[in-house]
Amino acid sequence: MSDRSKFPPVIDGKAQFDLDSGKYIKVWQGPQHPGVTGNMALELIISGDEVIDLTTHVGYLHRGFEKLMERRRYIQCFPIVCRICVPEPDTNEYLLAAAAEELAGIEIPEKAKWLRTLTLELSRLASFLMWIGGQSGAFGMGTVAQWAIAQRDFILDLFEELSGGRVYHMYIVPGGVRDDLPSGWDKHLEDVLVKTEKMLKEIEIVMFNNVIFKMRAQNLGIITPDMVDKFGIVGPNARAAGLARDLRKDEPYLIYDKLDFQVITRDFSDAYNRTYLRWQEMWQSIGLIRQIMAGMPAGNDYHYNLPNVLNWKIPHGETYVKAESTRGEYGFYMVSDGSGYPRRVYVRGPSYTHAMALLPHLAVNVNIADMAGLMVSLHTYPPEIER
Amino acid sequence: MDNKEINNTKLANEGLSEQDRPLFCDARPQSYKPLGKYVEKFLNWARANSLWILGYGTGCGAIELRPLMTARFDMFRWGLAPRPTPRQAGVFVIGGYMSVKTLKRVIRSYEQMQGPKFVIGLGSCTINGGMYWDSYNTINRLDHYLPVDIYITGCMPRPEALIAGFNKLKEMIKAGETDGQNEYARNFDWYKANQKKIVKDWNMPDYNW
Amino acid sequence: MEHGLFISIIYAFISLSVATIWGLLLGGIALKVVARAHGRFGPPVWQPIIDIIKNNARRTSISHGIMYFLGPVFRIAGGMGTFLFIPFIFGSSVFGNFSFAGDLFLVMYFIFFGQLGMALGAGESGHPYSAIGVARGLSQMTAFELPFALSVISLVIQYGTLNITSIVAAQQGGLLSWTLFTNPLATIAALISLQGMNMHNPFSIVIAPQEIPIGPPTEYHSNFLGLLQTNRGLFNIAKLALFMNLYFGGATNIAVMILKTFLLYMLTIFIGASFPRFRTEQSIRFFLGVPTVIGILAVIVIAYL
Amino acid sequence: MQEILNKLIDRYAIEPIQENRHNQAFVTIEKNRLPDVLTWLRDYEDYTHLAFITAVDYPEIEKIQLTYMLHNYILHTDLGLRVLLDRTRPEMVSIHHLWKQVATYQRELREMFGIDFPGSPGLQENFALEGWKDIPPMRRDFDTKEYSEKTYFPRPGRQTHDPKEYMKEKLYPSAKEDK
Repeated sequence: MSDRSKFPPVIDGKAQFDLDSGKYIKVWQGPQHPGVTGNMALELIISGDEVIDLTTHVGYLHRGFEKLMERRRYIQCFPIVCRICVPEPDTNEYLLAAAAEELAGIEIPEKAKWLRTLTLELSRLASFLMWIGGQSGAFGMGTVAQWAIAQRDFILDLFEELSGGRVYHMYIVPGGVRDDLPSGWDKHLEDVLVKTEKMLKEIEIVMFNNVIFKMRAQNLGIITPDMVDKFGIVGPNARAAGLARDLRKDEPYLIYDKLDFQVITRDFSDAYNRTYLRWQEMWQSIGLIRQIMAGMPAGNDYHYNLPNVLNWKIPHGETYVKAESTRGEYGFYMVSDGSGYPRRVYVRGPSYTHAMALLPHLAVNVNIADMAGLMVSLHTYPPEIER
Repeated sequence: MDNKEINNTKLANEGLSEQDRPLFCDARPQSYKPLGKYVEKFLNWARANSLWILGYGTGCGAIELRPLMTARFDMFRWGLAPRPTPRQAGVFVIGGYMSVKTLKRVIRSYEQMQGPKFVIGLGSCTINGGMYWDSYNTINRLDHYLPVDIYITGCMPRPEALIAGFNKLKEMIKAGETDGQNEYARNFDWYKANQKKIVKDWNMPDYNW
Repeated sequence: MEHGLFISIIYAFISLSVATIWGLLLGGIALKVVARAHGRFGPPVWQPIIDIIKNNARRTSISHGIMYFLGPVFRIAGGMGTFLFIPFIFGSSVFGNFSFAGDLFLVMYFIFFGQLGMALGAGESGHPYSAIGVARGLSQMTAFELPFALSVISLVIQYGTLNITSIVAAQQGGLLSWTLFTNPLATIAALISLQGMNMHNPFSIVIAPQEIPIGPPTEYHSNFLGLLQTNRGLFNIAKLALFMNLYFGGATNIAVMILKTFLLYMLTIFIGASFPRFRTEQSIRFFLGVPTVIGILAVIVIAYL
Repeated sequence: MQEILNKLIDRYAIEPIQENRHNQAFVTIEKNRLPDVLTWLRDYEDYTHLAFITAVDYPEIEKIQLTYMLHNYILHTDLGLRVLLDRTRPEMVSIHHLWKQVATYQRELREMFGIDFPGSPGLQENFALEGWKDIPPMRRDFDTKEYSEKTYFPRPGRQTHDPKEYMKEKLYPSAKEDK
């Protein structure tokens, strides 16, 4: 728990410290810093080894997506939205499609829903693998990072076979998905899942049973349940604090109401438990993918025939759609004014509050050596903060 | 861009405050002459076989550098290695689109790198803006701000494309065709004018420190 | 040493070169081994040597003052000093180096010396990460010196000498006369502190690239970095030779030396590849705990039993 | 959902209401009543989660619309509160005391739309842009293409097609030949 009693007071959101007194050093972590995920900067004021104040600086990746979408037709928005979040692009594609479909009143075919869920879960698995690489790397465990990111590459291979793109898939389009599963894909998928399971078991041995990892990660960055609403914390960070909040269960979208799974919670949200919870969610994801493949409907009705998309006008309306990404509630707020271009698309990234409000709060009293680990354990991802 | 004679006037460092100005370097970058023919050839061979990449993921291109480091593609085989500090790194991989805020840091990092240094523009966004050609916050052409040795096209370029790019860069280094640092020194005023045109609050020294 | 000064200098030079090149190759092998643990092929074993050539050929335009330049010089002086007073190969005139009656103390001082010089140089570079790295490095060093010093005291009591050559000579009676078997407690304490001395995981907080990129040498580049890297090869081999001499019976020919240093180094590499890293205060607490107790026990057992 | 809307109508006499789905609704609220309504919703009606704050620009009616999206974790319902501000000098009451993340949202809105939130901490700091001198970029009358062409040295050779005509030409080349 952060204890500011021996530090300078905070007035108007700013800690009052005197750098000339020689008691404090200002250290920048980032933007050119290998421990920071993505391109963001942490401005740290440290006293000895202890962080006394942190300011998050973002905007290094600001591309003005929301402005760009205002001058693109709906169908032209699709290639750019997936670039908002690089490790997990499919959530963006799905949400833009879902928002446009809701406003246009389109009901997509059943098979398309299954295929969309499949890609969402696969990309969740890939994103978590990327993240566990960062988490172990932040504590100096390069071996696990190498294993996990190498394993993620096989999932990217599956995506490539499915959609033609390794990182950006552009597979989910309005009205459904682009194509059916290629033949033999299910076998490749099963191979990759088996390999991933094997690796996850090894990660448990190397990481969660390791006494040094426990020493570093336990009691680091504790999120108490009463903080969750105050800071707007969502996703695994909130679930580790014991709150069973998962949009897949609470407000089932696509076919999540037909799948059998339980919301995973832990009772104490520190870095160790958050890591463990995400590791469990990887297993859950693998189970869900298996369920989806088993229940995949036959036939090739995977796309609703849209009107001419180059002149596709969506009626006047306003909606907010959301989905559970690896980091929590990811949402698209779309306002349409009846023309062929969206009036406003707002992207609600879960990292926004985690990085901008929660991280400065948790960082106080933390050893500077643990900063990278703390930041990664919140799973912040800068491009969705500044879009 | 004409190759003018290098003028040795001091830099103004106008972005800095009065009392900070004496603390910073006001010398211009210098272009270097190669050493003797065979010595330079040997050194170029060593440079080509030990490329240290600056660990600065400036954009989404950084995500394909991670697989490049791991088992599947293993860039270490070619002597490529990531390096966390700009002083020790020799290759700057610009990972895709660059916002104005990042460009400012990229210029600082580039100027802190010690020569010979090479710049790889990764992705279409560095060539003509790519997907974000009409965005108000991303630059369109990287070569107006930094001397680029090699471009790798694509969005995203695959790791194989990156490896091909690095191998091409190696060939160029061995042949002595990478002259980015000298070009930057020769056309310093032109580059600075372009940089200052878009970086509005220039509160840093003009070159290095 | 029987021969004249000139010959001694030439021999020392040969010995230094061989040790440096073997040390750098050992570093390359270590990169390969770690890469195999990661599932990769890894760089070629001579990669460190290419890196050094390249680094020495790079240009520099930076100055942070005189101490900044002297830092790497002190570091390599420490490495050379450590090495030159350790008999590299027992009984060899070329690789015997300048062993004399009290060299064990001098070697232990030299292990400290390089780090202190580096700390001064890195401190003058003015980079906050350098300063943090130096603080971490020095505090961790004082911690791992304690079990090592206790272990050495135990050896000194056991063999009744401060001369490394005499200690090696006392271990020549076959496998069971090695310190490893005659004084296992001292060996264990020293091996734990070797992990810290080599700054491999879990004691790599000093150069942790994810936290403070990359610690003290943040500002060092081109020739300075080349010197530091050369020293890394040399200093590594010096430490390994010291441990080989003190605990594993020394080496009577070059093949045994290569085998023993290789195995000793691989031990630290394997531990390093499979652990995360301690925080500074955690690693200090660790060294002052079990390894120190083992060291004290080693002294007590040797002195009173 | 209907229950809370009825309560809102009773307490605050709010009109109009737009109900999207069974669990999502948008209501329009007067500017000065917003902190009151938000506090009541948060403390008594379990709308504890503030998903986001954002703005929509309507230059044709000279208004900027602010949207506050609340979520109820017990009923799983979304409630969007809309506030219409004057476009020439947009100013809104700051609610940074209600949720910790609000200060950042307000900082972003100040930068992107030029909306002022008096009293919000750190409001004048940069969020994503640095040294921005033009009109706030997310306003509808800011033309990003023109700005980009003016500022960033576009590489010559870019062609722009009307998508409709171009695709017709690409897909049915014979139709053109017939003409």
